[in-house]
Amino acid sequence: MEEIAKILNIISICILISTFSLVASKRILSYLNAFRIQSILLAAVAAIYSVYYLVAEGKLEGIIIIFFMTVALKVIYIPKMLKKISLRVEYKVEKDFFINIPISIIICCGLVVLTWFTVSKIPLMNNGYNGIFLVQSVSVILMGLFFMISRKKAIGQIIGLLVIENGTFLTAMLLTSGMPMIVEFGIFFDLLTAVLILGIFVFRINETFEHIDINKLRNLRG
Amino acid sequence: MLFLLLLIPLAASLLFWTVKSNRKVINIINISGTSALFAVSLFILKEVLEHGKITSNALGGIFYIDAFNGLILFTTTLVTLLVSIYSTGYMNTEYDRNIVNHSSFRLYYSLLHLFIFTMILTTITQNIGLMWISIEATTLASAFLVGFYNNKKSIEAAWKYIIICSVGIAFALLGIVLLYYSAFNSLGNTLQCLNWQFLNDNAGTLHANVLKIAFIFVVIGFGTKVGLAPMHTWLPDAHSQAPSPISALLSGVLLNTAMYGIIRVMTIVNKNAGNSLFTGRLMIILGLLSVGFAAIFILVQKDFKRILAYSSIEHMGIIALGFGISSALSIFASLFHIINHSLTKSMLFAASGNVYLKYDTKKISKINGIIKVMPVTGTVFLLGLFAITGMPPFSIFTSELGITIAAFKEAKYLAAGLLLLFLTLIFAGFTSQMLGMFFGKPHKDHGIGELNRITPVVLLIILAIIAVTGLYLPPFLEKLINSARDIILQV
Amino acid sequence: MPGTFLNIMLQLIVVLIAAPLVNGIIRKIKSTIQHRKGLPVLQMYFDLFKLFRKDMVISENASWIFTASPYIFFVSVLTAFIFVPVVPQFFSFGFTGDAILVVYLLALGRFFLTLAALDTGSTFGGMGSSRELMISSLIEPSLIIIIFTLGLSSEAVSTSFQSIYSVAGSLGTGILSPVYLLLFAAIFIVIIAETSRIPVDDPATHLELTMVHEAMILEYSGRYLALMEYGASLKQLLLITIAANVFLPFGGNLVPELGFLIPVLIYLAKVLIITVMIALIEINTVKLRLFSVPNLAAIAFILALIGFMSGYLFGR
Amino acid sequence: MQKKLSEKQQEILDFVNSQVEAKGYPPSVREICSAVGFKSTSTVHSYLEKLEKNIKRLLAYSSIENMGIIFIGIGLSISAASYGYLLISALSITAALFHAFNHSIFKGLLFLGAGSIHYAAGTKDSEKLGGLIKKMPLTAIFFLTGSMSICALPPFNGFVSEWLTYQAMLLNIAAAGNLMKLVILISGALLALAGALAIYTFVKVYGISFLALPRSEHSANAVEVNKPMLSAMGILSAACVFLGLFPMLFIKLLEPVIHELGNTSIANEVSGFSSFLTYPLKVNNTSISPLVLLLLAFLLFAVLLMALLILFPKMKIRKYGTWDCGFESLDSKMQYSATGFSKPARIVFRSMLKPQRELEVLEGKKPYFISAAKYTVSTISIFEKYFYDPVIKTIMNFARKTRFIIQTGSIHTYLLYIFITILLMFVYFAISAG
Repeated sequence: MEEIAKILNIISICILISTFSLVASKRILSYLNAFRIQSILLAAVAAIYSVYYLVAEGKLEGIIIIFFMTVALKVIYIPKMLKKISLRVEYKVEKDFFINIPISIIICCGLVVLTWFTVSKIPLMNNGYNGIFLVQSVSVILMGLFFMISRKKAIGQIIGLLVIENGTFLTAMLLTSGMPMIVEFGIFFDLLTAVLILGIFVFRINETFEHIDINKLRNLRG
Repeated sequence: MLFLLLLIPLAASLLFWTVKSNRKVINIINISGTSALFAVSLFILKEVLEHGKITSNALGGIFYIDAFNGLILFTTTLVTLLVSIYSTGYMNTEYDRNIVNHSSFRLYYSLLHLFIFTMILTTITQNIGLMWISIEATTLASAFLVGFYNNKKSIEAAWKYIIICSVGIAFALLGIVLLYYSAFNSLGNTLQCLNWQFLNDNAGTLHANVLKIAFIFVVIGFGTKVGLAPMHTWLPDAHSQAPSPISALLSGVLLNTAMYGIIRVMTIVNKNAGNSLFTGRLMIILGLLSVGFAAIFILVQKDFKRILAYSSIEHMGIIALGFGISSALSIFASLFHIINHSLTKSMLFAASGNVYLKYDTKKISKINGIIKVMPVTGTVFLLGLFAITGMPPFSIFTSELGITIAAFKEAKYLAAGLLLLFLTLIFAGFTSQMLGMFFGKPHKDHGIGELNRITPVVLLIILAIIAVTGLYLPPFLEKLINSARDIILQV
Repeated sequence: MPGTFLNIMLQLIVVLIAAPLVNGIIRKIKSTIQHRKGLPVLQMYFDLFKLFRKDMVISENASWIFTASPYIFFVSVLTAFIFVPVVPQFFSFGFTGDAILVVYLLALGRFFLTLAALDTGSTFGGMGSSRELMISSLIEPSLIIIIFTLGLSSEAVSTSFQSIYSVAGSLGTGILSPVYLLLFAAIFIVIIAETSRIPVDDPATHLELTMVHEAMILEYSGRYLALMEYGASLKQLLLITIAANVFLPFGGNLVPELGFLIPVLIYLAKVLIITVMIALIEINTVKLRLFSVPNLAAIAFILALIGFMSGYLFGR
Repeated sequence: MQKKLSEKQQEILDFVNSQVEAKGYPPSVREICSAVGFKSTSTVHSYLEKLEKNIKRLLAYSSIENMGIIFIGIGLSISAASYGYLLISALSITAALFHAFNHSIFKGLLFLGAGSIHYAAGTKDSEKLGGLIKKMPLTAIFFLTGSMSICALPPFNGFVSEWLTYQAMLLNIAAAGNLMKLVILISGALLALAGALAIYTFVKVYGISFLALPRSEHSANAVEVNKPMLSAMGILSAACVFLGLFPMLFIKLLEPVIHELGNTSIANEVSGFSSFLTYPLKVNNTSISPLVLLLLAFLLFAVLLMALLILFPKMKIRKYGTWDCGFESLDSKMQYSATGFSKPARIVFRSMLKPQRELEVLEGKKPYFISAAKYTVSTISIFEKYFYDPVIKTIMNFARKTRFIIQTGSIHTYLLYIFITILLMFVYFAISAG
């Protein structure tokens, strides 16, 4: 288990880095790539777990299914769909972020530090890798939220949401090697529908507002 | 039995698609579905009152009803019944005016019942993971309903709604994961570890700090859905843009279910900590913040549906405050307040829907003489305003008074004082803003008379209910609330 | 009980006799100091007698209020005197007099006095009553404070004259403490204001701009005028009595065996002292402008308040 | 009217209930101060009364004042309770409730009276009234009763409750701590001021609208109102007198309520002995007996009358015009007007009332021969101008501004809120955990 944890740690660090790269990237297509990488790494985590269980206990855990679903949805389908949408609605490339990149990177570092500080208050977390895992995954989530805040376009927000979901999954898998099956299914289902609905709304926004710049949706105030 | 609760709305929402172009059939399906739902829930309520709790063994017993979610279920089904009856009147009028075409008419009802399905799933499951899923599902089901009119504003509202709620909910999921983790650490058993009943029984063995941080995430997550400030931001937009029956459901039922989720987790954390200090503080702060925000906005709001939306925030804040104080009295009052608020507020939204259809505007300044134009709706609306601002003899007065007194008893003078101050401001806001709508003579001729026969009846029924419960609490309800309170207080 | 009634009778007779004398004495002192011969001391008796005998002229605008007021005014003051024992020995009445009650009885009298002034529709009447009411409403607060303070200082905390007197009786030379001196000053101003004396009002004047009390009774003549004048002088004696018995406590604790005469003589002596003081003040001051009366009232209020504070906040 | 006021009583009862329920002992200072606050506003309002010419509005103001008195009673009882003197608190609450009840009666009476004036003369403006006492004698009597009770003149009911309030104050001063001593004393002085001003006001109302000459044809050809109206007023004024003479009966009725509130019984303390003849209202060592008071007054009156008849039997009364300084024909225009009557008060309290005067003069042929002059005076309520309005303004402005600062309409800000909330919660957790 120890060396597995080592490997997982490395992977989760990679996920963190991929999130940083996501925050650092400027174009929607590069968002998608970053997100895809992140999802692949997530799938890898699932794979490692399933393999570990296969080897150690000689039985196929449900987590293998998570692996497949992750690959199917997050690595292949969703990025494809988002790409399609963005190609459909993206007429011209324009600046898509409020906060310029270096500052957002610094802020994200701050987030990681704060998370670490908070998690270090939980004594249970100080044994083994759990603490580090939690720090990494929670900071991934927060960075996902920050990404949503800092991006103007609809697609960016969808991706941010997905990153948050990824982070949550990561937490679940790293800490508890996956939630019960039914819950996982439900979550995946929700995720899928959410992305679909959001996609539809992106189209609607596009056709009613002639753009997908969420920052310009300001009719409802006060 | 429990499965009926899920099957009926699901079946209904599918059945609508079989109907070709017959609105009558659709209405029949709609009303029969909700009334069947209500009947079943009544039956279950009887069971609960007799045996205390019902568990179904299917799927590892993830469905479970005790007094607490029985209460929520009862409110849900009652309000949905009334709202669905109301919405037949509402949608017919819209259809006659060609605001909606047939397919969207059908879509509306189908989604409505899907929405009901998700909310009921939330209330009757005891698996927190499933609860999360269904709450997320409520967002998804209602997203299209919020964006139903498909104009700029409604789409914007829907987008904000779905994005903000999903983000919040995602944090709730993180909280649930942590909860699961802490259970998983100490208890190991996998599926059961998401079973709040099970968690509640071995709350002592769980890890305190993990629970705390989990609770933080859950409060933020579900709190977004409840509309606690400062995560409330989606609420006014969604409520004001959705069709009125949906607004009624959103604030009358949806908020309660989300609140239910918070409270379930809160009980576990409280039991683990042995006191309600940590959770109580958070709830009180958030509650007061919500009431305060609501007060600010109500004072200067120009759109009557938005005013109602903000008052939903206010009342959720009051309820949260009551649970935060977590003395026997306050919790009783909060539970009672949940019922009162959902009835009153759905009534108000229904009335406002009529007004909107009649005057075809949401601007307060453009509306005059409702009482003359629509006697029943106007009167009910006016009385409803007094009810929602906590005037006797309506039931909200009772519950608010209970919460205030509890706050004093628990020596939370500051909280109580602030609450009273904000309530005063809110009352001032309501009266100063809205009373003008009812009197005087309308700017242009809208024609005297109600829109249709159905809606006034619904309004009057609800008015009767809240007036009666204000003066006299039926014993079965009292028993229910009392046992629910004991569940929350862990006595 | 019969003894009590006898007492009350006697004291009523005493005050009825003494009241006009006070005015007479004041006038006399003034005139002597001004090196005038002045009216005889008993002048007021003659006036009253004459007025009682005279016929009356009543305005045709007047209603029954005009007729009733003199009686009510007179009787209310006289009733007040029932509750104010002129001699500390005389309590034994079932319900001892209450200071606040007395204040309100005087208010009753004032109410009708002012109404009657308005009744004839004469401009003077309106002017007089509005001024009178203004002055009285300015004086009232300090009066209440004085009563409270005295009531507090009795060991049985109450506003009954019994306990108020008992304070005075028990104090002896303690009466020279700042509390009582301040209160005395305050009540003195109150007396001057209530009895329409210089510097608040001039009983001798009949100039529109200056008169207050006179303006009110301008329309009266004959018997009613007599009653009004008599009532006014009784009221003045009442206030003087209270002041005298509270703030000049000597003789307060005489044994009742002395019978009736000596205490009454002592009482009259006390009244004389206060009367002289009033007279001296009246000579040595000029009448204030009507709208500087508030300042006087403010002074009275401040005195009373400081008295209270020095007694109850800083002291104990 | 009655109903409304009994609601007022109800509301006060609720207030007390909630206070007592809310905290085993109620906190003192806040309530007292609130009570005193009430009082001072009430005084100001009774300043306003004097300037108010519309009778009904004037009555409304005086309602405010009486509410102030009632709330003083409540505040006193709470403070006494907080110092642990249950009896005193019970006494104070008795006073408050008694006054509430009395107020409902005489204010009802006065409103009915004002109503019938309006009905008979067709105007509420006392400048247009006058001489009604001859036109509508019964109404005049009833209105007089009401005015005397509201001015707390013995032997009417208003006096008893105000007397009780004074006694409660005295005992509270004896009981309370230093600061409270002063506060209560001041409120007592204010109460006295308010009482005196009430007399001022109602003398004005009665004198201007009922006495002297009619100031307009409105009142000139007014007639007595019909029997039902009269009987209603009659019953109320009877109640005023009755409650004034037998206060103990009402206090006995109040007993259970007081007992429930402060769980101490008061009636036995208040009453010395309850032989029906002299029903003295006895609060420690001092007592009044309105009934005996009245009897004695009548006795004296009888004696006086007899003496006068015996001593000076023959007396002729001659009717003649009011003295008009030798002018011819004094007419109603020369009478004192309500505005003029309240002028001194306006000058004295000018700092509070800020009266604004304007004098319009229509010149005649020559500058010194004025053909017409119009003098109007208006006052502002200092509380509205310097307290309520600014507070409301600030709140509203704040709301207007913050509204768009909070609900900017940009979803990014909304997400930012969530973000910040999470971070704050982290900090809170870190603090509470570590």
